[in-house]
Amino acid sequence: MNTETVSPTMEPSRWSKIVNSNMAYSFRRNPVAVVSLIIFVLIAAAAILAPVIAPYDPYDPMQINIMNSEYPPAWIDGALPEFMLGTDDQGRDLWSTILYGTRLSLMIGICAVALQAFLGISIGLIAGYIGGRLDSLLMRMADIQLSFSTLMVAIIFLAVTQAMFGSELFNRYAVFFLIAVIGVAEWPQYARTVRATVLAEKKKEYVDSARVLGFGPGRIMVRHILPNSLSPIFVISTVQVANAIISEASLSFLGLGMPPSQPSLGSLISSGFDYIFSGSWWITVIPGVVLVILVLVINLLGDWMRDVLNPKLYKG
Amino acid sequence: MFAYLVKRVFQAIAVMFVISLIAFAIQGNLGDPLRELVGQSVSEEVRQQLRDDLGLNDSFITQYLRFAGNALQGDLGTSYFFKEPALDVIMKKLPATLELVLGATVIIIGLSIPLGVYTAIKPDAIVSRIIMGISIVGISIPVFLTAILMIFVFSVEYGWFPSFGRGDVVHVWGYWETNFATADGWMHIILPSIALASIMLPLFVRLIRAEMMEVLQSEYVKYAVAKGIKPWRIYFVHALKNTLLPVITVGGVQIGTMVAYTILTETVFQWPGMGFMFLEAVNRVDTPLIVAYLIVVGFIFVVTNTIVDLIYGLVNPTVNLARMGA
Amino acid sequence: MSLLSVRDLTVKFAMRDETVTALNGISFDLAKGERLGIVGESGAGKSITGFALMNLISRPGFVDRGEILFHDEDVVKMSDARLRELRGDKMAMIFQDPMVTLNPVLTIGQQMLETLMAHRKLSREEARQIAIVKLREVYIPSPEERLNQYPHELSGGMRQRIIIAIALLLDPELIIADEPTTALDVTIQADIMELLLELCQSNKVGLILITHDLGVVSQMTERTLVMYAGRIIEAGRTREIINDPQHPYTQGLINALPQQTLPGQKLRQIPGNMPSLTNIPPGCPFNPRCEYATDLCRTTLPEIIQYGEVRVACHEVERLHAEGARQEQDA
Amino acid sequence: MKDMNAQTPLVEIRNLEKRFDLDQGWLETLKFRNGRFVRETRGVHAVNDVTLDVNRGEALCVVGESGCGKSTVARLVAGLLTPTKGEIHYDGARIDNRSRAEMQPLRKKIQMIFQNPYASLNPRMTIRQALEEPVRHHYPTFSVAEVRDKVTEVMMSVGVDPSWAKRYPHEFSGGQRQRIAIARALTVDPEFIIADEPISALDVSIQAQVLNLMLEAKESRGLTYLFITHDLSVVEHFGTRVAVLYLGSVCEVADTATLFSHPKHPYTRALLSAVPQLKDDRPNHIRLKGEIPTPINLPQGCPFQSRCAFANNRCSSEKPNAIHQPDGSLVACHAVEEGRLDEGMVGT
Repeated sequence: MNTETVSPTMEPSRWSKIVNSNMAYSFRRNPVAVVSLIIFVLIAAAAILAPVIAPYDPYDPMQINIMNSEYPPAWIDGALPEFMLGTDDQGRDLWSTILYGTRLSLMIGICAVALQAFLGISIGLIAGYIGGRLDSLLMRMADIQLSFSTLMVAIIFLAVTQAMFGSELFNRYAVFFLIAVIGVAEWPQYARTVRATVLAEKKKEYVDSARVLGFGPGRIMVRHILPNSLSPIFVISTVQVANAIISEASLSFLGLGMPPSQPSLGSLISSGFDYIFSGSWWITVIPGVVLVILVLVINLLGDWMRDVLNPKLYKG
Repeated sequence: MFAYLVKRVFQAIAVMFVISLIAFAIQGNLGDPLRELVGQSVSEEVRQQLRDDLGLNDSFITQYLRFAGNALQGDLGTSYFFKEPALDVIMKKLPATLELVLGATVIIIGLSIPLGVYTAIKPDAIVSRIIMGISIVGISIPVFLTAILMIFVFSVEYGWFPSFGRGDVVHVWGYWETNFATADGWMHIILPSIALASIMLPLFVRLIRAEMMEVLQSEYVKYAVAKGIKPWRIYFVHALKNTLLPVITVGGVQIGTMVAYTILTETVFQWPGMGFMFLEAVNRVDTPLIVAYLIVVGFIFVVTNTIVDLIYGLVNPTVNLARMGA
Repeated sequence: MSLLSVRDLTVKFAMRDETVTALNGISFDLAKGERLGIVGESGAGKSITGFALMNLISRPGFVDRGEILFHDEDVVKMSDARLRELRGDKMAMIFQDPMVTLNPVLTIGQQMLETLMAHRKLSREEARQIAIVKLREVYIPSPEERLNQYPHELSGGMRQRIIIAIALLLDPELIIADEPTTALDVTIQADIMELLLELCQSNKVGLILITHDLGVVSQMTERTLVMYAGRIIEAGRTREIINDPQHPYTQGLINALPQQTLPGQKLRQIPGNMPSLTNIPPGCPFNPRCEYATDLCRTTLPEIIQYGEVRVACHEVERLHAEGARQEQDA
Repeated sequence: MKDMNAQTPLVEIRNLEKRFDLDQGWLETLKFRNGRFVRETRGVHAVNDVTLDVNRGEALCVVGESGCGKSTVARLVAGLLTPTKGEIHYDGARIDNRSRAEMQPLRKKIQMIFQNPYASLNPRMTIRQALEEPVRHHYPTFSVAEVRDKVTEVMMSVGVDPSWAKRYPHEFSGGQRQRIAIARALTVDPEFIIADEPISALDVSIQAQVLNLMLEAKESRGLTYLFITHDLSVVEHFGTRVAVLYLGSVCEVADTATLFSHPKHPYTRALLSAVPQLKDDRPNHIRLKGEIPTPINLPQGCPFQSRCAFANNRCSSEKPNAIHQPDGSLVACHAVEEGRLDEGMVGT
């Protein structure tokens, strides 16, 4: 009865579909994105393989000699050849310490975002799909929490925790405190984005169609709405990892995060700050540059993703 | 409009209530007021007596009500370290922080609108690309690192600017001493203001650019072009107002982040403001001061957010009139 | 002398890795005070034609070749300053959706006055008076109050009237209306169309009415262009085209209307879809959907030729006409 | 009409009412009037006291302009919304107050086709996934092969090549997507289909294809339609009976032929005259005063009074009831009841 005789062309394979997709195309056409991804992969690989690559173990007090402190990097007069990037104030090899610090920063960033994403997506989906009083209550909470800013909440929480537990106990569990506080404090960002997308998707007729077909709310949320809400989730996840790394560094800088004995990039910068006036700039500047490059490439990837996926992000 | 107003005020009160509860809980669990008052060498009976006198054995609700009642009268306890009312300590530090925030806000508003508009109007121009390149680097450098690097370059290497403190300040009125009256004061506030603005400025440039580009795609802008309206009028009358509406909302949300950043900036520059004081209070476990800081900062957030909400309602004709007309 | 003369207008869009031709060699004339309908389905290029006439095509689109002579002056080559003089003054445009055409944060008055003052040296008060007169012309009740209102306070029909009033502010010679009633209800559509017709006739304004609705074209215009896949496939007097369409696509379009079939019977549908602009078949763009297509149609693009009273781009137009005449005799 | 009354209607809609609350929280209901606070709720009266029957095998068209509540009626009947008042019966049993589980058996029988084919298919599901999902859900005992056969059969019947099943919706044109959406509704073998403006987002030449498909399906599968549209020319072609809605109330219900040859309600007349006809040279319609009022806090009396040329005092105080006319149509109009209308028409 229909005369559409155009025969289907050869089904392309999954791989060639990915390669030819809009996203892959724009990626290849965007040198900034390609370079960013390469740098990110290099940093991530170095961080993961830190125990293998690093010439020294900065956590092992046996390998640290306070007499070695504040040697400059290899290209500056007075350097020791075995310390490529020089040493920090405690005599640790800066290159090894940075590798381990990056590892910590990246891990805290990613774990915190995973926690944010879990909380935010669940709350956002439920608030958006169920709506009504529950929705307005949750979103009011999110608005208020957001207006206090993550960093403020984290600072106060960590300050009080540290004062309550004492620094020794606090330092032992600092990683978990950081992940928890950055993860929990940022849930509104996700929840609001997810909720806004869910509200937009819920209005679309495929959701009505699923309801008329008799599917349950769980199936509709997970099988129908969630897959269509992924673009904004991808975009904010990238940006959030960058933000979480910055937050961790800021908290550690204030002495509310990783202790100097187990430094992340932030605490390394912090401990170096005291020596900047005496000319030992490398303890601060080199980890600082690493931190900036790490955050920058993540942000550049996020920017590229935003341009390609072009999701309507919730404003305000 | 009435409902809108009442709603905002109610919400502000509710939030202040929650903040006071949190503050009260912190006060109850952090440190022992007796140790701060009398030290270790006092017998158990005297301690009990003192506890009764201080009302520490009263029920939670009584204690909270007393705490809230005192707070409403401006009594937020006495700082252990400064040995004077916590509110006074904070009020002395407040002007320094506010001036720093003012400096940063002037930089942010003064630069983000022209830069954002320019990059939106001419997205392909080399200048725009440079601005956008710098802005993404800008949002990738944490505030404290910007501050450190600026000290390293401009104070340590070149010695152009002082690296810490407020310098010469002039007493104006009450607790208020200003940086803006002397050349030395200006020199001292420039670096901290730039550092504080360093992450927010690129954020706003990017936000304004994105909003403006979206508005420039809209039908009503196309229609204005079709009516033969001059470009400057299209950009600054038709597009900018629509652009700034969402920016106002985001601006309100960012006030909180700004106060958080003052802690970082003040720490690096040893700026004698609230943030620096707070961090010292944390290190000294000066509970009343921590609690007072929490309440004052919470109050500032609530007031500014309520004001931003009301401004938004006034600026946006759809919000304002829809509520008033009904 | 014609008011507007379009010659070989071609508009392209720069896409991912190719340029797509959205408008291909459009030529037509419009006399002073004449009303012309441009009909076609979505993707036919009718809206792009409307925007191109005011040189409003923006990136990634561009005018590839051709000229648009308005009073013998080429709109395509005009400077930005000259274009601004022309737009809104001698040439006005009415957009499709009145709900998004007016700026939500400016009052009706601001949006009317700025148009007047952009083109004439007028005081605010003089401009206000003109605005009020024009609002009266489009039957807006209490126009003085409307000037202080924001668009969201008015209904869609009211807004479209105001947009018509803005179009008339500077007594234009040509109004381009792009689907002016598609977003409106039937009863409102009828009112707006009647108003537009009345104003065009009484003020001797030329009208280019872009629409997908053959019924509207039939009521509103003197001449009609039918577009398909970026080309004009049939052009002529509206009556001729509605009553005796020559191109198989125009015939199909008219026959597919439910009014043309008895209730409950199968509609005479045109099979298939309009080709996407990236994938226009060789030869006549309509050939895959055309029941009369021959080998010639599949390889060679038909030129638009004068056939009887109309211009038509079809190789088989004579055969079709003969068949049509035979069928009529049979019936 | 008479022999139709012999059997019970498939769907009975009784005094259906739907109101959407506009106030967010009770604070917004507080208004400051004349120096004192008044509590005032605002709501959209989308559907007011609508009573309609859909008989087996017919295509009942509901027409009206935007805001008349026609889509709300469709969504109420489909169970996507819960009525504020009134009842809906399907095949003699009440359905409007059922839980989701109790509704399950009926979900197979009642299906819906939506307006926008670009939104009614999940963009992240292939055609096969989209079509197999409802079959699996409603026929859990089917084997993989049975499900596949069912889907293939339905795809063939709507003219979509089954070898396209691996593709995603964005690879199809609007007309093809609407075919696929229809196929999805047909996979569960429904007997009653609610079509909410199924062709208004499509181009003219494609509209005919989809309408033909729906007519075919009606004949081959014995379907009953509730067809929502604003396009009267489609109604004349597709519908067996027509209900005209204005501001959430029924103005006139009649057989299609009767309605088009002898429209009675002043609104129906205006609506019919407003459709641009190919034959006309000039617009020639009955002009209505003003515009459609918003359905917020409706006035007393006839909803159409503000735009009606025949409105009098009675119309502004008393809401007209639907009254049977000699030719079988139902008309809710005082002027028609009193015979004022045709006097007026003679005058013009």
